[in-house]
This record gives sequence, structure tokens and C-alpha cells, in this order.
Amino acid sequence: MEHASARPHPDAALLNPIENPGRTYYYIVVGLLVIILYTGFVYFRQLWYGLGVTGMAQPVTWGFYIINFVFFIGISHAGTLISAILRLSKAEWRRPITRMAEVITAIVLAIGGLHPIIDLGRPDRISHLFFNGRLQSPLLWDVASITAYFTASTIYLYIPLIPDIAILRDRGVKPRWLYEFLSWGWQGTERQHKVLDRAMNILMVMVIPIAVSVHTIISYIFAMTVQPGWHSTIFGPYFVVGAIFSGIAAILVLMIVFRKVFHLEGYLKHIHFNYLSILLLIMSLIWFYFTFSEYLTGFYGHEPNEMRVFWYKFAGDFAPYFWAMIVCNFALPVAILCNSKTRTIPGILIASISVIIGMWMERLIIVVPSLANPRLPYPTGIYIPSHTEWMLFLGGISVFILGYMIFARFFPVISIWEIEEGRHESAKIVAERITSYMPDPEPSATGE
Amino acid sequence: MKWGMVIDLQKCTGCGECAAACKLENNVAIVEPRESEMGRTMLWMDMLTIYEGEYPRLRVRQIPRPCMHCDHPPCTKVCPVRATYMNEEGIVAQIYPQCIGCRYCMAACPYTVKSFNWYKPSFPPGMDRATNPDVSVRPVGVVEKCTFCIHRLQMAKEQAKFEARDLREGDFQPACADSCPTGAIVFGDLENRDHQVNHLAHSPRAEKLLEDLGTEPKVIYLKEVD
Amino acid sequence: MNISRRAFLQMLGATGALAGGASRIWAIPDEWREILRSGPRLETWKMSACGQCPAGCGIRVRLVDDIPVRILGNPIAPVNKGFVCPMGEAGLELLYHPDRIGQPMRRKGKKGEPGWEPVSWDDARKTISQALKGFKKGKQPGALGFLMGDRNTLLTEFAGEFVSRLGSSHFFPWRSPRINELGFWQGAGEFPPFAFDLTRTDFLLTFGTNLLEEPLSPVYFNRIYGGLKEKRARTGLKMVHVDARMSQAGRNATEWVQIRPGSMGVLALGMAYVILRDQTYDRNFVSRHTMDFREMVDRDYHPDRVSEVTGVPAQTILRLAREFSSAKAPLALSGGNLSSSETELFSQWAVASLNALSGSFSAKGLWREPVPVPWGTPSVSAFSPRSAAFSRKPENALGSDMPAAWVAERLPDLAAAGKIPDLEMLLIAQVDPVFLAANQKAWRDWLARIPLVVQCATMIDDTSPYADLVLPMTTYLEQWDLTLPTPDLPFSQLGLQQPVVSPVGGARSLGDILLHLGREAGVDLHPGSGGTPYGEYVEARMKQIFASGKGTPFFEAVSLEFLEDLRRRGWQVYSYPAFQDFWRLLREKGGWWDPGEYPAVDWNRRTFLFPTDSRMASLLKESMIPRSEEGGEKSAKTPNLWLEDGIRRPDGPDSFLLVPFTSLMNMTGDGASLPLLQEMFGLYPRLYWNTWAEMNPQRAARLQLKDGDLIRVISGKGVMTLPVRVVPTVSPEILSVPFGQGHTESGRHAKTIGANPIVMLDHRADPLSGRNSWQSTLVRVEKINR
Amino acid sequence: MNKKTIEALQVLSISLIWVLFTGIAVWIVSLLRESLRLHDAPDASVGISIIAIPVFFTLASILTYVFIGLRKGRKEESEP
Repeated sequence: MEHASARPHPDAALLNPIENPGRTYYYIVVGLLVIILYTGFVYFRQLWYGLGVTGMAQPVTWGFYIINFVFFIGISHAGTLISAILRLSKAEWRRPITRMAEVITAIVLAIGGLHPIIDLGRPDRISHLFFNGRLQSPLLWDVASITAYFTASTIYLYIPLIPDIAILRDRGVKPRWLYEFLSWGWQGTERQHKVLDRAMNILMVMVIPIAVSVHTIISYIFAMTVQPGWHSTIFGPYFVVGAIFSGIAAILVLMIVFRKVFHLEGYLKHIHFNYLSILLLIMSLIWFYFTFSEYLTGFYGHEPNEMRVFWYKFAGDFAPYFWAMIVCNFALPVAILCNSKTRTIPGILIASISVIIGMWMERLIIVVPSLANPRLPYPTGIYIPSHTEWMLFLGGISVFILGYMIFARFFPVISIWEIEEGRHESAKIVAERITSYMPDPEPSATGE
Repeated sequence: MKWGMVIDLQKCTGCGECAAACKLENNVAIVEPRESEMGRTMLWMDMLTIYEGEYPRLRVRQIPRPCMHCDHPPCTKVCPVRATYMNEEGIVAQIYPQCIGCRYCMAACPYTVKSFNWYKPSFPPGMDRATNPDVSVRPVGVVEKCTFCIHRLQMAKEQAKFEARDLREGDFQPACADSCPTGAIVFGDLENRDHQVNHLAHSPRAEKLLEDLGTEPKVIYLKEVD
Repeated sequence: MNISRRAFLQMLGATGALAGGASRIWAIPDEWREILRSGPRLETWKMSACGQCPAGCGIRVRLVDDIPVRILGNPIAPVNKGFVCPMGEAGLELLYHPDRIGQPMRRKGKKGEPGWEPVSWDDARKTISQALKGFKKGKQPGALGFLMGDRNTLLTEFAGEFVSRLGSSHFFPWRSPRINELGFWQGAGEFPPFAFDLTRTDFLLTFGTNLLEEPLSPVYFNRIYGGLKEKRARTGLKMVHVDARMSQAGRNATEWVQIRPGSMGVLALGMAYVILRDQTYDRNFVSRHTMDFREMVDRDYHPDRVSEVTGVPAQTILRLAREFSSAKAPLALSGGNLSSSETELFSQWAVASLNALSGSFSAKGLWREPVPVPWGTPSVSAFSPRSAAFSRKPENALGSDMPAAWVAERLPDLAAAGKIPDLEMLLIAQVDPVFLAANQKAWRDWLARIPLVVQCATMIDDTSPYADLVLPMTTYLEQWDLTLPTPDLPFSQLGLQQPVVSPVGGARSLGDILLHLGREAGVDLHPGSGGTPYGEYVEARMKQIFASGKGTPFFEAVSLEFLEDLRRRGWQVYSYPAFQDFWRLLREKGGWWDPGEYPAVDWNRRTFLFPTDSRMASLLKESMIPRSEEGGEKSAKTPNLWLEDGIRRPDGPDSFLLVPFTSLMNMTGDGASLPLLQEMFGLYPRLYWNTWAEMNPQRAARLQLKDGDLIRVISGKGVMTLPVRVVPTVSPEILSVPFGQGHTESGRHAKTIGANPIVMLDHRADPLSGRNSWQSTLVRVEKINR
Repeated sequence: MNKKTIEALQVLSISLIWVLFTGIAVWIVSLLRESLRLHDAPDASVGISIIAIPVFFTLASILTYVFIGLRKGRKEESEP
């Protein structure tokens, strides 16, 4: 069939972007490609001359690349983890959200995973990692855990995608062969549904610990050293919380964007934003609690080196960033989200964006100050990121947007079949579940 | 066999000759002004200055600072490719062809002794000729640091082998110890009772930098009593 | 280029011999690289003597396939015992410097404009010898001048001989001031000053004298200081450093006493006052060997007054005086670059008299009397080998018996004052006056006025733009010479400088240049044929030593006493029946020395004069030097008056006293052209390749200055922009700036790096010694907001 | 593109995934042996490998399970 969308589909709104993308779509893609190409050139320059083109030096030997690494991986935690939790807790309102979330994970993880390689002085020797790597180094724990997480979350994204692919295949969307290939002969039979559900159930249980492990291990990169400001037991959970925190913010932003662009008001209702933003609020509080206890212990112990870093953050060169972080991550979101009047879509958008910025600053504040204040009496280090580093940051973001756009071009960003399933069954299932919560009727009543 | 160094701050006048000798002996690149302003100067042997008290009780301590060659090195643990490791003689060595330049060891070193080749190491035109032929020049993008002049150990061993005898004290001296006019830097085998360092290491004045970290440095300072 | 170099590196890597870096050097013959690449890597060592500073340390150069790769100390050289200082280490950078000139250069434009055209040696020689012939004919006697940087080598004496043979007396050696020289010159009529034996003192009091960072013999003194520091933990030896800045000498002392620059003499006399009042002075010495003691006693230097002038608390003065006089072998030193102020001669004299009073001179073996090197008087008597660069001849520049070297820096003023005739021709060698002199402008003008200025230099330096002809000179690694005994050390040695490599490019050794020029002008300084006639001259001089039978070539470490004993019993440590054996030994061992220490000073032939008002007044009259600039009328005042305003104080919160200081990394200022030293220059403040200003925390706080801020330093002479280092090691009144940077030429590594504090100095001088003052310039400081 | 090739490709992709994961497993084991040889913190290494290897294999097997399951679950008439 040449003509797609012969018969009107109940969820045409979801298929629309795939079946006839507008012209602006291509303009944006081209724009992004330009940025990415330039970024590529900048990186090539770094390869050619060496890391000297960055702003790093002794003693601040880690800069934007590591910061962004931690930041992106953090964002990636949104997706799979959230959707897994929602699925597990059978939250019915999850249906339009899960996939968007999972896609974030897959793409951002790929980008974040590249950053350590960008950061290498000798990327040409990356193979040493495989032939003479050493498992005692936290960096290798990362390699292992990130690979695991990446594969897991892609699978976790792919499997619930199969039925939707089948829909597209049946509607004869081009390129046929792609959908044919990916749909794995899905026909929506009883048996197939059973298989799918079982696989999903195993996956969601598996994914959660993996996700948690990933960011814990990233925090270990710092926590395993003896450097003041890094060597802290709280770092594992602290990073995980931060990750989920920034992740939720990212989802919210994306949801709002798609809602606007693809006119999904019918699917992404205010209730979804409301629930998620309350989740964001909770995370913000938890994050603040962790930050508080992290610094309080440091301050109260008053170990000189710790204090040097502490004051550097609170009153020194990094004070502006530090307090900005507190505002972006705590004061502003809480202020907005506490109040149901301000908890509107624009309000939520502002809060989420400020959280994303704030979380990036948090990574900055974790990485640089500890390096800039060595234990021995050296002068405090200076770090001014160079044009190269800024470009690579920007490039990373554009790659993310492009990736997302390409995905949205070929696959529905909201799971169609889950929506349908919801339409038909969820009401019934939920009703049953609720009655199951309810106390049984009095036996005496029936006795009469 | 555990090589170690004792630096007697009571003798040291802080003349900085050790630093100069080290740079030339090990072909440590000379970093041009613009770079060194960013803090990329490479000194395997550095000079720390500590101001104690206020005038008229002001005392200034000058402490030569090589790599501490810790017995429990925080740097070797974190290296993902074993580009830095502690050899069986206690020297924390760098394998330049192995290093991937992740700079994790630099971040992990509490003494900040490591330096990184941000660009291709450059020598003043002319001096490239006069670089020490016994020491390899590092490529761009790898971490480097004091090696206790391990190349001299190799040569000393060969010499000893050639003369069919064991290493004697003084056969193997790093450039800094060799060049110290006041003899403040003593080098030798910490485990060998006949070696001077063994005695000095147990002197009541002996102290180590950041001892409480438990890194067990093999560079021991004899503190200034007057 | 990169690729080829990488290939080259891998190649070397394979053979185990690695060398790297940029490959654009012309100074090095390319075949050397070939040799290094494919050579058998034979290692050889050559002994020589270092020429970076006047200390003359013995060096041993490591050559791989006859290419020098490293300079180390000569382990049997008595001065440095196998050690060198960073400047010595960096010697090869000078040898291989990419900006060394390969052939004579003639200036293209007007004087003062850089821009050069290479000319052949013959042309250059013609130009010069024509001029010289003129002098030989005795047309204008004394119209030939020779300004020579004195590296304390035989060459200085030789050059002086060259000049006087040509009938001129205008030989101006330029050298850094020595310890005590002014004080002993005035107090005991001694030049060179007595040597001293630091190891024998039990109270070392240094008035601004920084033995560790001045080009006297830093390696030797660092070694000795190390020994003293170790000893003092046991013996309670005290080392007190009096200065406005806590230099290395201060950091290694037991106590640092902050003092107002220029007021050291007052402190010394203040201590003398206490000693006299306590009656703890050395009666015996004073009664037998001194004059004017009475006047001395009458003079009032009450601690309160002194403390008011110097800024040192009265209690400290009392304590120091009492500790000093009660010590068994007290030793007070003054002088050197860093302490040059408007009251320098007075200060040194006062310190010398402090030694006289406190019994320092009677302490056994503390002060030694230099013994001349046992070669007979040279063919020309004007220049004694012990003190090259010293003349008592009536036609001496000053018309008094002031050592010419004391005023070399102020030639332009002398010329302006008509003390020396207008020169037809000026030779300049081994010195860069336009960089070093405080009165730069005067120098520029004077040099511009002289018709023919010929400079012998290894590379184009700050002075070259004012020279008409620049002759490429060899470095100390390519030439023959003898380093003379280091002043102030208690024993004598001669270091043999011999060519380690054949001259690079078209460079020639100064000695040979002079010999050739002399011959062409009809003066034969040394009958000799061959390529390096000066080398033969050196050999001839050593023949005299051989004939004297004194001393020995350097010898493996044995105690001085033992060697002395051997020598006295007529033994020779080596056996060298013929001169040839002696010469061979010299070349193997790197030099000659006399193991016997100098004898103690014999005061029976001497009297010490105390610095009394009347004496200073008369001295002032005698040595009054009219000056082109403001100093003229000042020198007419009576001692007390000029003493008072010779000591300056800052006025106002942003006003400081500018005090330049030298660092070990670049003692002479030449170090700036060597990259290693440029980097090491900032080892302590961690400001590499740069000049900085050191400021006391209190003052910094008042000016809201943080460590690392940029400041603008403004003086009458100019403006500098510097990063500030806020350190407690400088007194609140001063702003301390390292000397050695701020070259306008001198090669790619020195050019446009840092700033030169000397430029900023007001042109003030000590009216008594006529030496420019480094410590009497008030500057204003402004913060620069970035 | 006809059904045959597509099915072939699908089988191929699944097997590739197996290859990949086995590769990772082999890599981890080799690192483990390395660390045992140098005896640097083998315990940590063992721990990691114990967790990591099964994870990868479970993931692979889930995929295969779904793949086969879906093929089995197809309606009869879809068979050619």
C-alpha cells in the first residue's frame, strides 16, 4: 500500500509525526548537524594537538569532560529507572510516559559513555583498556556497569516497542523492511502477549539494581580516592538521588516540549505533570537532605584540608556556583512546586530547567574544588574551560536532541498499544485491584 | 630491597639545585611562559615553602618534594591500565607507552606530584640535542613523575653484574641526591641495615608528609629542630 | 618536520638513546645529530671550570660521542667539591643557544636601532685594527677604552694588559661587589679584603650579605651553610641575618632582623655603642691595632636613637650586641650586590669596626690573609693577578686610589664630569651595561657619542644596539682560560678552562681576538703561533706555577691539614717531573690548588681606623665625584647630613621603597637567556618565566591586594606592571622585586619576559664609594583591576 | 526485501548479540586472571565479575526468549 493512514487510527495523533513530518523538522536536523560537525572538528583539533587545547592543568586535571560525564549519566537515570518503578508499582498513569523516559536513557547513556574517552590524553591507546585493563580501578567498574546498563535499557526500550512497530508495519509506513525486520513477526496473539509480559516483568526487576549500581559506581570514582571533599561514604546514594532528581526534571521538560510540538494534550494530561512534579519535589527535598548531611559532617569534623575545600565552596571562588546550585536545586523548585497554584505547566517547566542547571553545577562543584585545593601547600588551582570544552558540551547536547528527533521520526514516542490496552482493560483491572484492597463484606449481612 | 630517600631539612638550604638537576637528568620538558601561567609547569622535584609564625618569630621552611614512592600508593590502585605500579624494589614506576592519559592517578595522588604532557614535550631549540640519552622523552598525553632515576638503577645493576658483585651503597643515586651540595638528600635501601638511610629513617627527627593518610611514603624528612 | 622528527625519535628509541624537541637549530652542526643517531655512544668526561659566574667552580662535562650532553661538578675541585648551581647546570643551554651569533655583525641603522648585517671576520678585523694603529702611534693616548665584565679569570688581567700596551689606561673592569671590600678598604686599607673561614665562627651576623644567592661562590657557601645548619643544632651556633628582606640567607639563619634599608651601618654602630658602654670590647686589640678609638666612644649611638633610625627595637639591639660581644668567634659580614645603598661604604666600614671591637679579629683563624698565586708579577705591573681589575696608577679613572671596578658602572658620569677624555673607541666584552646599570639613559647617550663601539658577545644583548660592531665570542665551554682564586675563600685555587668542544659557528675566544688585534696593531702580547694563542699564554702562565713548585693539581679528597703537611715535608701529591706531566695532570684534574689554607691575618703590620665623622668628612672630600645628575650638591654635605637622608622611608599608604634582589637562578642577569633558568627563576614564588613584587601582608591588606593581583609600580624613572606576591618575608616598608628579567634583547628566551627593576631606580649613589645605590628609590603602587 | 532475508537477518542479529555478550564475559574473565596474576585486589575483581557476567547472559537469554516466543506465537496462516 503506497498510502499510509488509509483508515483513521484512534491514535492518529501519535502516528502523525512519523507518517508526515513537517518541513521545520528537517531545518532543525540540518542546524543540529552543523553544530555537531563543528564539534567534530574541534575534537579532531584536540586529538591533533593534545589536551593542551583544554583549560585543564595541574592541579585541576579533570574538567568539563568528567563533569559532563557524570551529568549525562545522571540524566540517563530518569528513563529506565522511573519507568521500571512505575511499571512495577502498576501505576496506570505511567502509560504515556514510560517510553519517552526509556528513550532518554538509551540516547544520553551513549553520549555520557563517550565522555571518558574524550577526556583521554591518548584515545589511540583505548585498546589497552581491554587487553591490560585492571579490575581494581573504579574506572573499569564503570566500563562494566555502564555497558550493562546500556544494553539492559536498550532491550528494555525495544521489547515494549515491538507491538508498535508491528502497527507501523501493518500501516505500511516506509521503510517497510525496517519495521518488518524489527517487529519480529508480531501479530498480537495471546501467546505473544504472554511472552512479552513475562519478558517485561523479568527486565523491570533486573533494570532497577543495575541502574542504581551505575551511578553508585560513578560516585566511587571520586569516593575511592583520599582527596578531601571526595572521600565520603555518602557519595553512592547521594549521586543516585541526584541522578534520579535530574532525570525526572529532564523527562518533565521533554514531555512539555512534545506536548506542545506534537499536540499531545490529549495524552499528556495535567495529572501526569502533577504526579511527576510532586515526585520531583520529593527528590529535591531528599537531595537537599543529602547535601546538608554531606557538608555538615565535613564542617563539624573540621579537618583542615576538608575545611579548605569547604570554604572554597562556601565563601571562596566557587561560592557563586555553590549558592546558585542551592537556589536552582532546592529553593526555586520547592517554592514553585509546593504551591498548587504555581504547579502549572509553565511553573513546572521553569522548575525542571532550573533543576537541570543546578544539577550540572553540583557536578562542577563536586569535581573541581577538591582538585583545586591540594593537601600540600600549593597555590590554589585555577580552571577556566576553553572554547573546545564548551563546544564539546554543546555538541553533546545537540547529539541528544538529534538522536531524540530521529527516534521520534521513526517510532511513536508514546506507546500506542499500551494506551489501547489501557483503554480496554485498565479500568477493569484497577477496579478489581481496588476491591481486593477493600475489607470483605460482613458475613452477617449476607446471613439475613 | 626497598629503595628510599631521606631528606635532612636541618642541612637543606633550599638552593633548588636538586630541582634543576632533576629536570636535566630526566629530560623533563620546559614549559613555555603562556602554558606555565596556566599551571602546567613540570617539576618532578618541587620546592614547597611553608611560612610558620609571624615576625619576629617567622620561620620559613623549604621542603624539596620528589615523588613519595608510597608503600601503599593511592595512584597505582586507580590506574585502569597498570601504567603506574610499584615494582618489587618499592619504586613506583610509570610505563609511558602504557598510559592512556586518563589522569586518574593525578587526581588520586594526595601529594600532587604528577604532571601531564598537555602538549608534545618541547625542549628549548638547541637543548634537544643535549637531552640525556639514557632517559626516554615522553610522548604527548601521558602522565609522568619522579622515578627515583630508575634508569640509573638499571645502569648500576649492569655495572655491578659486569664486575660480578652486588650493588653497593652509593652505586645507585638519583640525580637530586647526587647534586645536593649540602648532602641533605640521602638515598639507599631502607631495609638494608648497612645503608645510611636505614639509620636515618629511624632517627627521632624522622617524619613523613601527610603521614596520617597511611600511604607509607618512602621519602622521609628529618625535621628542622633549629 | 613533525613526521621526520617522530621517525627520528622512534629510531633513537630503538637504539635506546632518545632525544627530542624542536629541530630548528642552526647553532648545532647537523652532523652532530647524525653522530648521536648512529654513533657508538661512547661516553667520555672532560674537566673544565664553570664560567657562568665569577666563582669558577670545577665542572666535568659528560660527552656522548664527543657531544656534550650534561654538565656536572668536578668532584675534586676544592671550591664546589663536585656540585654546581642551577646556572652551572644550564651551561649547555648557553653553548647550544639558537640565537648565538655565528659571525661578526655590523649595525645597519643609527645607534640604538637593532638591525644587523653579517660581515666577514677580515672586514671586522680591518675596521678595528685601523682604529688601533691610530692609538699605537700615540696620536690620542687614552682615547681607547675597554669595558670588560670581570668573571674573575686570567682573561681580565690579559685584557688590561692589552689596553695598557696600547698606551691607554682606560680599562674598566665591571664586576659584582665583593663582601666587605669597602669596609676593609677604608678600615684597614686592604684590597682585596681578607678572606674568612665561616666554619670557625660561633656567631655569624650578616648585614644584608646573602652568600647563598650572589655570584661569589654560591655552591661553596651553600655547602658551608648546610654544614653550619647541621652543626648549630648541637653547638648552639647563632646565625643572624639583618636585612629588609628575608633572603635565602635569612631563611637559613636562626634569626631574621627586619631593618630599614640603608641603616645597617647605624645598627652596627648602635651595637658598638652598647659594647663600648658594657666595656665588653676587645681591649687588647683596640689598644694595639686601632686608631681614633676615643672619637669612636664619644659618638652617641644610643639604642633608642638607633632603633628610631633603623626600625629595630632597642631590646633587640641590646640583645644582639651582648650576644655578639660575648661570642668566642663572632663574625660580622656586610657588602655584596644586595646591600648597595647610599650609605654603603659607611655601613660596611661600621660593620668592619664592629668586628674590630668585638674581638672578631683576634679570634683564631677566623680571618685569613690572601696569599698571591705563586706566579711572578705579570709582564705588565698595573694589574696584579690576585686582584685583576684593580689599579693604583695615578692615571686611573678616578684620580684617587679607588679601585676602578667600583665606578665602572658610572663611566658616563665620569665622562660628563671630564674625568676621562672623550673616547675614540670603546671595546665592550662579557658585560651588558645597558641592562645592568642603574643610569641606563646616561649609558645610552654616552655609548651613542663614542665613534666606534666594538662588542664581543655570544649573542645580541641589550647593549648591542649601541655597538657598531659585534664580534661572536665563544662561551666558556669552547675556550682556554684560568679562573682565579675566589675572593673571600680561605684557600687559593686555579680552575683550568679548556675547550670541551670546538667553537660553534664562527665564534672565537676573546683572548685570541685580543691577541690577533694586538698583533695587527703591532703589539705582541704573547709570542705564540697556532690556532689558539691565548691557550698557549695560559699554558705559559702555568709554567710559572710549575716552576714555583707550590700547590698541586686537584687531588682526591684528603684533609687539608694532611696535604699541607705533605707539602711542607717537600712531598708532591702527584709526581710530575716535567712540565708536560704537570700540564697533563692539570687537564685531567681540571685545575690547580694550594692545599694550605691562607695564614691568619697578621695585625702587627696593620692598624684599623674607626669610621669617625672627621675621617668620613675627609674621605668625602677626597673621593667627591661630581655627577651628571642630582647627586652633585648632595656630596658637598657633611657625613651626618647625607647619612640622614641616605636612609629613606616611604611616605603614604601606597608608597614603598623599591628593593631589587638577586636569586640563585639568575645571579648575573645573563641567566635570563637560558630557558631552564627562566623556569627555575620562579621556583620559590611559583611564578615561572616572570618578574613579581613581594609585599608584606599588612601593607597588602591596606591596599586591598590579594596574592597574585596585578599592580602598577611607578617611580620617577618608569612604570612596571607586576603580579604581587603577598609574603611575610619582606618588611612592610619595602617592595621587593627580583633582578634579572626585562631584557630588550639577549635571545628569544629573555626578550620581553618580565621587567627590570634596575630601570626603575633613581640615579642615586653613595657619595663615598661612588657606587650606585639599589635601595634608595621610592615607588608608588597602584592596583590594576582585571 | 523478501521475508527470507529478513528472517535471516533477525537470526543473525540475535546470534551477534550472543557473540557480543560472550565477548564481554571473556574479557572480564581475562581481566580477572590478570588481576589474580598481579594480585592486586582480586576480591573486588571477583565480586564484579560474579555480578557482571550473569547479568549479561540473562539479558541475552531474555532477548532470545522473546524472539523465539514471538515466532512460536504466530498465527498459523502467516506461515507461507
